[in-house]
Amino acid sequence: MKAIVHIQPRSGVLDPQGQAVAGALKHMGFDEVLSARQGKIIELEFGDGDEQDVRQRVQKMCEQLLANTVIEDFSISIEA
Amino acid sequence: MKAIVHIQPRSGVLDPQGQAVAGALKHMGFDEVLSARQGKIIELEFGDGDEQDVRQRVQKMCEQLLANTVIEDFSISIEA
Amino acid sequence: MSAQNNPTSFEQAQALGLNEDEWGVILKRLGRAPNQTELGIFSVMWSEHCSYKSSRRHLRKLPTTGKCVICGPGENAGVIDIGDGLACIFKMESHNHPSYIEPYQGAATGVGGIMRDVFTMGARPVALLNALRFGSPDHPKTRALVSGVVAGIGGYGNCVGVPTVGGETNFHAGYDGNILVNAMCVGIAKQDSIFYSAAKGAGNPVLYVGAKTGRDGIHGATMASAEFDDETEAKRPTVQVGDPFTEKRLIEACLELMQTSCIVAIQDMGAAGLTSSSIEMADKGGVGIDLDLDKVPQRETHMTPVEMMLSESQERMLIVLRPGKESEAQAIFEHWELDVALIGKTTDTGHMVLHHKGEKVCDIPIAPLGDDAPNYDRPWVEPPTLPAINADEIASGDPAKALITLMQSPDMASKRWIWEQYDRHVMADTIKASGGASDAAVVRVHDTNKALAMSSDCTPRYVLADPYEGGKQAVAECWRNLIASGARPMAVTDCLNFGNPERPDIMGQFVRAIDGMAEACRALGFPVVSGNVSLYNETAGTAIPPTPVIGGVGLIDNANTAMGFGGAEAGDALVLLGATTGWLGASLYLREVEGREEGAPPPVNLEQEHRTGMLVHALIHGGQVRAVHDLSDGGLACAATEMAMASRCGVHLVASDTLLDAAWFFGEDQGRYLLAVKADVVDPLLDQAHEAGVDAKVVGTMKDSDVVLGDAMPLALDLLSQKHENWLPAYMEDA
Amino acid sequence: MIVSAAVIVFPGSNCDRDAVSALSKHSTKRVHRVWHRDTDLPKVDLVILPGGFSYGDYLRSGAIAARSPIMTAVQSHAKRGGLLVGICNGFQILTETHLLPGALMRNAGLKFLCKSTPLRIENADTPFTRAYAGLDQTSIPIAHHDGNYFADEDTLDRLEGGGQIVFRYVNNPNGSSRDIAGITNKAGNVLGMMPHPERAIDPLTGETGGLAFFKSLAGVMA
Ligand SMILES: Nc1ncnc2c1ncn2[C@@H]1O[C@H](COP(=O)(O)OP(=O)(O)O)[C@@H](O)[C@H]1O
Ligand SMILES: [Mg+2]
Repeated sequence: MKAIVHIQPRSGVLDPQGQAVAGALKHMGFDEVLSARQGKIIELEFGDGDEQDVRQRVQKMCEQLLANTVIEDFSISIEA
Repeated sequence: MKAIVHIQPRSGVLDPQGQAVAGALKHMGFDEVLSARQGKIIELEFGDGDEQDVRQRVQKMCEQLLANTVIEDFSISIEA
Repeated sequence: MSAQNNPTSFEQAQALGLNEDEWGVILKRLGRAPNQTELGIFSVMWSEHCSYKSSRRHLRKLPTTGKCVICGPGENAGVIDIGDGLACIFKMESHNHPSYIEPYQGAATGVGGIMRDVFTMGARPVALLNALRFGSPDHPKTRALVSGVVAGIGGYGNCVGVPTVGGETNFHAGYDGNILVNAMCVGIAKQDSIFYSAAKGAGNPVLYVGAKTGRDGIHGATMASAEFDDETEAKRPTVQVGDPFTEKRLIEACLELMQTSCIVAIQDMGAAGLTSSSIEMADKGGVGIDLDLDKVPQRETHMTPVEMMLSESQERMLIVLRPGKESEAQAIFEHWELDVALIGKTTDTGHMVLHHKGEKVCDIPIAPLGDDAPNYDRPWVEPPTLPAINADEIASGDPAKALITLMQSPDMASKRWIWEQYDRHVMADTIKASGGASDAAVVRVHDTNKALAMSSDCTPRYVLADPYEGGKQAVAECWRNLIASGARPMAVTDCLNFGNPERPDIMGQFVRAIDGMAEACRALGFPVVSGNVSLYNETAGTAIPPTPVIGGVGLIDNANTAMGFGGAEAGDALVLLGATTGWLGASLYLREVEGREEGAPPPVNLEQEHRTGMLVHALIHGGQVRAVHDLSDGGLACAATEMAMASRCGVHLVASDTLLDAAWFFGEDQGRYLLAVKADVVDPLLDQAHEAGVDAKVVGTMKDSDVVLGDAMPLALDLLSQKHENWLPAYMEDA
Repeated sequence: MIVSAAVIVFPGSNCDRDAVSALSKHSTKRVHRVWHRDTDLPKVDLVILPGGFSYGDYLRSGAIAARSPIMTAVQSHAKRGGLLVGICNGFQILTETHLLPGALMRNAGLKFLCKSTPLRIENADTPFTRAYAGLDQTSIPIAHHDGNYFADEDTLDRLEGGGQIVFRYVNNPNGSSRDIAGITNKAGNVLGMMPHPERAIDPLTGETGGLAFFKSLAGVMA
């Protein structure tokens, strides 16, 4: 089983990386891009297990380590 | 329209970040995690447009800027 | 028996870069055709990168001994005596090809690799330098390469916590398809705990430590020995990714282990990874080695023996232990959370034997790998002699305008954008680093009052114009930079970057540059203790300008006497030491102002060089000078301007009564220094110079806030600084 | 005045030696180094979380170190009112531990920056800064990639109101909110700062703006 954690700068928090990406794309002629945000993806591999259990544990991992909730939001998805 | 680009270390390429995350989770008692990989996610906002066109342009952006194809793989998904 | 034990063919060997003669030697020595693993091992060990087959006989010409030398070339790095029971261990290495393919990781792993060469001998790395050559600023790839390389060097060194204190950066179209990334590391060890790589004695356990082995950079060593073609970029071998966090732990763990009595021999896994480290250790120790590849920590599944043996995964070391010390050693690496495994032992067979999944997959005699390694006397031709440029022919335009042009030219402009990305002060011993108004970086020897000075130098346009004089000049300039910082020059390392040695003209550049280096090193008492050769730096038949980079180290007995060029004060007189003929051939002025890359480069008179240097050293330590700067690119006017900017005080230079403005202000005659001294010591100083047989004259004064060249329009120092500072950030930010 | 101090060593710390030697030269001879896997702190008056790249700064700078075993003891030390300082990576660890509010994000210019930075001394009435009293400004070098201080407006107002902003950049190099270079907690016993005072104590190696920091700890008044 695999959990995919998607971590993003919270809205309202400055995202210098995203801004830089948008700026660079504009400069390269991709001016249809209105804005960009950059986040992180963490993929965690598990052995077999119950989806609900895994989700709960990953929720804990996010709160305790993977995301900094002062500046980041996270979401979790599970793949079999 | 929104494009989501998911960028990951190519398989076989060392991923020190993922390793550090896996190690830290183990130390914190989450020892069911077998391994971790860390990647990037970039969300691009567009105005209205044709999905196929947008996808093609984003493909180009990935090749030219967003991903470093020497060490990274990317995938694109489009949301209306 | 699995397929990997089947005999290979000559075609397979050829595909790995071996030629017919080399194949013949293998057949003879083995009495059979090698299997896949064995062939892989021969091919990397006999690659240019590992065997130095084109360069070995010429490198022998370099002087490698001297009073201060504890260990010259042949080990992982050179070792010199810096007194009080301490040694300085240093080396420079190239990571050119990987940095072109993946600038960030290529440069980062270059820094990691050179640090391992230094700490593997027992030294704590204390300083890093980097010598960079990029293509023309107008080339579409240059900007991204600069940005990636600089970020990679910083990313690695900053994280490990070793200050990057100096370097050099040039731009020239000759590097468009082949950038140069040379990194130098300087470390300090106790003389009584220096570690070598000879694995003497059979029956000793072999310990693998560091990161796991993956399929990284397989055939990196053979890649570094082949020319690029347009397809190379498409091939994209698995690029090594650096992990400075692991390197940092590896340094601490190895230095800790070195305080025990566990180690017989130790060696980092560099190019050709496990193969070259195990074979070199066994060969030097005169023993055989048996390895069980199943014990090697692996990052990926289904790795074949040849993949494991050729992998260039980073941050790994091989250690031969005294028997019985296994658990003591392992405990240290476990503490630092590093992978560690006993993977074999030394034997008395003289063979390298490898086992994998119950099969013997390699059995080759070790000595022939070294003894029979190809050693070519490649044909070479004497490089053509270029005519000297008659300075009188060159129209002297407005020197003020020329000064502005030069100060903001890519090679001359401030490299602040680069070095502000480097942690220059971690370890809290940096006295002078990039931007510190000194010709050499100066780093205090921790907990003492001594300091090491270090500098890396080469002027490729001189070497291209005349490899012999250019080779001499690179050594002399490095020596001069150390002298100007108040140091006693001790010894050098080098990194010889050239094109394809199979071309006689390129081989001619190589041979003659070494001749020049050797002569200068001898004359200046500046032995070569380590170095690296990087050949095949060419794309589609076009070679880079020959670039033999010299990395020098000097000693300052009292750190408080370190000299720089930022201490001049208003009212000081400027004294020029050394003779000026107004040499404009191959000068920066000729290239940047006149648009001509022509002429013979300035010759170096080594005897005069030495005499002038000794005088400068004596004057600095006699406390008579406030600022010293050597004259290099851009000659007198540029050196004086740099001194003025660093001292925050204007400078007025007089015109010459014999030479035209261009020749006098911008000529690049060698062996010269500019000294700022209090007005009342000028006369005794001129007398002292006269006695020493060194040309000396007063050429100007420090005053107000303008730079004035003879009768030309005064230039505001602020304006010059601004132009000098702005070029690189403006270029980089114009993304 | 402190009598004894501990410097915590994480894997990847690289200013621990510099902190130890600055402390022992200018603050107190009794300095312990404590490994991050230890669970007990020796009884000390001051704990320093030094600069560096703990765990390679992977995931987020300071994030993994903040979950090290020793941090439980460090937190109780702070709760008891013991002095606690995080320098650079140490500051990042303190925000990750929530001993200090806010977060340190990537520099606005996205590049690592190593340079001397003039600082305004905003509060010289702390155990860490009393030897700066009477000075408006000092100068201490920075060397970081993630020094861009962020906190929401309420938090920033509270910091401002409570005299918790100790140092501000004169020329903001990294995009920090309100030019913040160093802050304390509400109780005033925990300090985080991005500049490196341990690198600014010797005229031979550069500037000396950090000397007053170590003198303050030694109990010297301006
Ligand atoms: N790649 C680099 N890394 C670090 N410092 C650099 C680099 N390139 C240039 N510098 C610094 O810029 C200054 C000027 O360099 P350079 O003109 O090559 O000096 P010199 O002519 O005295 O040898 C020096 O302080 C040097 O250390
Ligand atoms: Mg120069």
